[in-house]
Amino acid sequence: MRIFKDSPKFTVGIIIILLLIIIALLEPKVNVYRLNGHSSTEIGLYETSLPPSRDHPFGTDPYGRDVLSLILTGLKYSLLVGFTAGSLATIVAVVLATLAGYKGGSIDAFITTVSNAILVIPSWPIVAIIVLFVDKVNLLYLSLILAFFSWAGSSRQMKPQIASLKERPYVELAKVTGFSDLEIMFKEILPNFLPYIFVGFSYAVTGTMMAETALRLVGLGPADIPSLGQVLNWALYSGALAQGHYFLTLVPIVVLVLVFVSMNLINVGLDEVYNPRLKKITGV
Amino acid sequence: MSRTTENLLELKNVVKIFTRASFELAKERVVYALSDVSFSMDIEPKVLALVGESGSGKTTICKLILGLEEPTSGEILYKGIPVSTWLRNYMKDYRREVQIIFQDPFETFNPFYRVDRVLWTVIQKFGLAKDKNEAESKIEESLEAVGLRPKEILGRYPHQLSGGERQRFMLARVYILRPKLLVADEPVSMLDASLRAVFLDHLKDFKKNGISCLYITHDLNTAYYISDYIMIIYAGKILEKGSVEEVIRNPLHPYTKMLITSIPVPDPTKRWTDKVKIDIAQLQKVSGRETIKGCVFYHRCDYAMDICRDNSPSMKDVEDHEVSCFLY
Amino acid sequence: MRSRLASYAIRRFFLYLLIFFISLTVFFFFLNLVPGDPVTRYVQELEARYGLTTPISEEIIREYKEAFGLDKDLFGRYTSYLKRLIFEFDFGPSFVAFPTPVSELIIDALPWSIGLLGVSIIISWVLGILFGTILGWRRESKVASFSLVLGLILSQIPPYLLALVLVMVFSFALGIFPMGGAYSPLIEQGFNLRYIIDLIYHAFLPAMSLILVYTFGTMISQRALVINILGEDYIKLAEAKGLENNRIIKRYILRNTLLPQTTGLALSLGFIVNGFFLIEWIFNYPGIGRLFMTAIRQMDYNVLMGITVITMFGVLAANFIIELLYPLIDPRIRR
Amino acid sequence: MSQILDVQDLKVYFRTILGDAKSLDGVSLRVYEGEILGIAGESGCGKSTLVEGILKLVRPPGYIHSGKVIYNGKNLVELEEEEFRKMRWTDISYIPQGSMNSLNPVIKVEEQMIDGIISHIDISYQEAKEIADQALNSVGLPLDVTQMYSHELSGGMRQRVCIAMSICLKPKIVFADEPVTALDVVMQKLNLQTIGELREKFGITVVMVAHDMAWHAEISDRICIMYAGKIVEIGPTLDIFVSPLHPYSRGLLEAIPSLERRFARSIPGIAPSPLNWPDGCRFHPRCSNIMGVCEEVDPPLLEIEKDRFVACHIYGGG
Repeated sequence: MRIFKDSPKFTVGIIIILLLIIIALLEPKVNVYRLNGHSSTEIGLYETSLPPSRDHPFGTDPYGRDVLSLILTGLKYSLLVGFTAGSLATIVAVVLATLAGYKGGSIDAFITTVSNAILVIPSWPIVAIIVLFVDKVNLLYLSLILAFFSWAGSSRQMKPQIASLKERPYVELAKVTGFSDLEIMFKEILPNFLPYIFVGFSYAVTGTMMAETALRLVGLGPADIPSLGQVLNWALYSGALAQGHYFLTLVPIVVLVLVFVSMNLINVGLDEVYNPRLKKITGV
Repeated sequence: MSRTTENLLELKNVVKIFTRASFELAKERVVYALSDVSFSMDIEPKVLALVGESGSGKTTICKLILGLEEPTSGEILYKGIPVSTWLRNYMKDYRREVQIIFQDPFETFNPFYRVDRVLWTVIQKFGLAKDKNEAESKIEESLEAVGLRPKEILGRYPHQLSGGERQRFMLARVYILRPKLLVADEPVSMLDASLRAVFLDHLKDFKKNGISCLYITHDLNTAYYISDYIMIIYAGKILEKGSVEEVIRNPLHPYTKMLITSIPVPDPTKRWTDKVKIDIAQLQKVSGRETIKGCVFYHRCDYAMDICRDNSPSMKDVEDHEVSCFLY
Repeated sequence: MRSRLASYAIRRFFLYLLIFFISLTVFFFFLNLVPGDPVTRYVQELEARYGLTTPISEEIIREYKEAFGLDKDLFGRYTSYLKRLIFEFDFGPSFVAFPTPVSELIIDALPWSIGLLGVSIIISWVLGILFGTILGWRRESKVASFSLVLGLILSQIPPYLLALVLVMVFSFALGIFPMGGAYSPLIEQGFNLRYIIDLIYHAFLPAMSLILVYTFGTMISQRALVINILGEDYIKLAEAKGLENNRIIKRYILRNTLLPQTTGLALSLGFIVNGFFLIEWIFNYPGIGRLFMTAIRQMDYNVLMGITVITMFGVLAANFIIELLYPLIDPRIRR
Repeated sequence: MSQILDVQDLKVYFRTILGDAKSLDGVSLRVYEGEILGIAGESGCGKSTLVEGILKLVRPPGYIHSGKVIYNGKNLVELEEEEFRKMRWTDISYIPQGSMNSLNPVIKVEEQMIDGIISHIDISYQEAKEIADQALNSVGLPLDVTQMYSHELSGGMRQRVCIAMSICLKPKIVFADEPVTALDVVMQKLNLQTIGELREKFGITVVMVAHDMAWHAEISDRICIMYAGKIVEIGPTLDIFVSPLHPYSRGLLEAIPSLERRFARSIPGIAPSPLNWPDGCRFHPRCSNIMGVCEEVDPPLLEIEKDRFVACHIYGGG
């Protein structure tokens, strides 16, 4: 893939996010080994609020849980919610963007107005109220709600690209060679559109993860899913801020920011390589 | 152009309106891209040039013929049958017989695939070869016919070819397909002058292989070089039609005269003697006409009369070629 | 020209009214798809949380439901919901601070939020554009690449997470800034210097958690815009004309980034407001954000509804006003 | 005629991932006072890069590799940017390409005309406005153009505004880079005639870059033909058309169809790439009268007759 050579930002972004994903996937084995069989959220396993030591690199929290494994579990669930909701949002965004971009006319105007509406209004309070008043919120339901409010950002990114790809002469050449609409969409437009789907996907993932972390930080959402937001919530309510329990609060924040920064680097890298305008300046 | 034999292609009073609809309850702006265009090409293969400035509607005509756009009113007949019927019932045959070459060589190739795919899909889609070897030989033969060396060209990506090579690759595609009618939309305007002639020669030779060509351009010189018949179009209306020698040597319509005198001659001894006068009408951006009333050329015409302002002249036979102007 | 601007404004106004109407409807139906209704849910929560032995009398519950038209069928509830919101601007009483109406609570809290939010956004937008332009103009220097990397990182931190870090380090650990609140009770309120300094002293950290993030976000987008514009032909002609650099930067580069940055601001308002709720909660800042968060914990349905509708209305109104500026910024829109 | 500008072995390269693209590879050229010098050649031959190099408008990834540009005793390449800025528009001005959007889209035409003036001479806005109006009149544009924006004007009119702008301060020499490309035929004639008149009306020396030889036939006194980053032939317009010396010049003239003759013959082969120019004479892969020496030695530009320069081994210097 030429993109790795052309864009250092993209490469750095991909490396970081892959590392985080690998760590999240290894979490069950690592935790089983480190806590010899216990779950990382089990209370009272160790002494409370131990300082960092060899077997507890980040020490333990006021409930006697090993902070490192807590964060590993938290990362796994945060990524899980982020990628589930992100994929749902991206699928909706791709379908609606293709519909609006390819068909144009009043469909385009309608979808654009709705997506601008969703993009403009502050969605977080609405999600918070919904999650508050739903008694049983599982991962899927939460992802659905988050996806509903984040597809708009991605589709707004994608629609102009599809509209411009549709106008390209090679699409008209395909029509004139007897291609059906479906063939054109999948064989002519989609391959050149892949980078923009990924841009939309990373917008959706960062958007949903930020919203989910905010919800959990305040104690809303499924209690049985210990994402990083939940870890921060425990830290907050156990007075970690006052006692200056840095590892319990700073490390989850750093991990989350790593995810957001890496996804953004990927976006910026893709944009620099695939955006014809910027290419003009780099002279290649 | 004799009327008796059945026509290969015929446009009857074609009108095309583009409306700029917008959801925010704004009033729609109506633009007449084409107003009452009629012309025909008979069965016998020829090169017909359609010459007009940018924004004159010539690309719209090309899109209508290829079914990429629908006419607002009027008919487009290929071998007497409306294009819409062809595309509904015999789409494959129509696509086989009516083909196109686009203007921008950098955009007619999908950057994702190697260039060979263009030729392979044509062979697969229309079943032009029984097996792989026949397909390969057909491809190589067509590339050599347009002066490209298969070994150097095949297997490469579009960005690895020059503009000239890519445009000739599209010619090879036409050679394989052997269509009846080829619409060439400004095929050489992006090529260097030194490469244009060889491309235009191919368009001329297509006649020998039974391929008629509708050559769309803004450049009267290249039209004069390769076409047998010529049509001048301005703001969506055809102003003059006829054999190319007739129209160039003895232009009738004021606009055609203006065009011919404005073209610089590559000969220092024949420099312009007259001066062009500017008029305020040209100040505004030239966009499609908003009304259908009156002659399209009224506001720029030196011979404009009152009659020209409100009613538009119809096509009249004068000195064995046709012109639409009240002077005649 | 005047009439065209007026018709543009009216058209945009009706569009925003439509969007506001759609969002209210979407919000309403989302809530009503949820099983059960807010009142019974609130009562269950009270019983669960405080272990009430004697169940709250059916009569009160029924009265509440009638007050909010919760007993009617879906369409009936919808019409009463719209009537109350749009015409009477009445969100009903707050459950917890009964009988004070929600609108009163909001009116007390709103100025704080608007002040903090407004000031932070304007500062970050202006600083972001300034730094972004310099970064785009001087791309080679060491400082430029360093601030770009810093920007790529800082612009991605959610403001509420940065708020956590700031409060932890500067308030709890170093004690330089107050733990929260908007003013210290000791100082006598009123239009005097001490009070104003105290206000700024309290608002500094909450504002910084937004300013740090959004300034760098705007800086990154401004830098990309400037790099694009430097490739334009009118810049080449401006250089050929021998214009001084600051005239080129002011009248040619900055002037052309104004529209995209204004659109960017309008579209990111929703995102900024989203994060703002938590900032007020973390800093215990008496705005509608904190009011919303306490209502979350107390499940005070009317306050939640009221604040959501107000923020929706506020953001849409801000967008409408910003969009009115477009024709003034870019002549091409006046057509 | 006295010499106004002397370009000596100017080289402008473009950094790319695949190495330096040598777009302009050593061009020497003299421009005489009051003449209209036409620079011809096809896309990629470096003619626009030559103008950008002289006016130091080359932007990264392009850079001026070496060479001198002498204008009344000063070498512009080495000149301090601030000092050169003072000379821009007052001594040397520029007419941009016809197809580009060279007017700032968000400010009125008036402001763009006047800012060029008051950046150089210390006069009031009103006085500058008079100079601008006078310039607009001289190109036959109505004064209410000043209150319009660039998107309200047609391509031809935008280009006339650029011409008016370039002559506001009565410069000594004007560089026009493809000034009438992509305009409609009538607009091309209009703007070409205006550029042609700059000399009679204002005594300005004009250097016009254009790929269409017919435009040079109409207004240029001398023509300099470029190929693959170098000059292959210079000569008076009539001599170039009647008896072109260099094989490429001949090929170029034969390739253009015109209303005078229905004949055109292409030059075989394809244009070379600036990333690796062919060895020896850069035209040898496409040249009909190729000789052994052509593949090894790159022929220097020699004045074989009065005012006739050519770089080809047929005429010696091998």
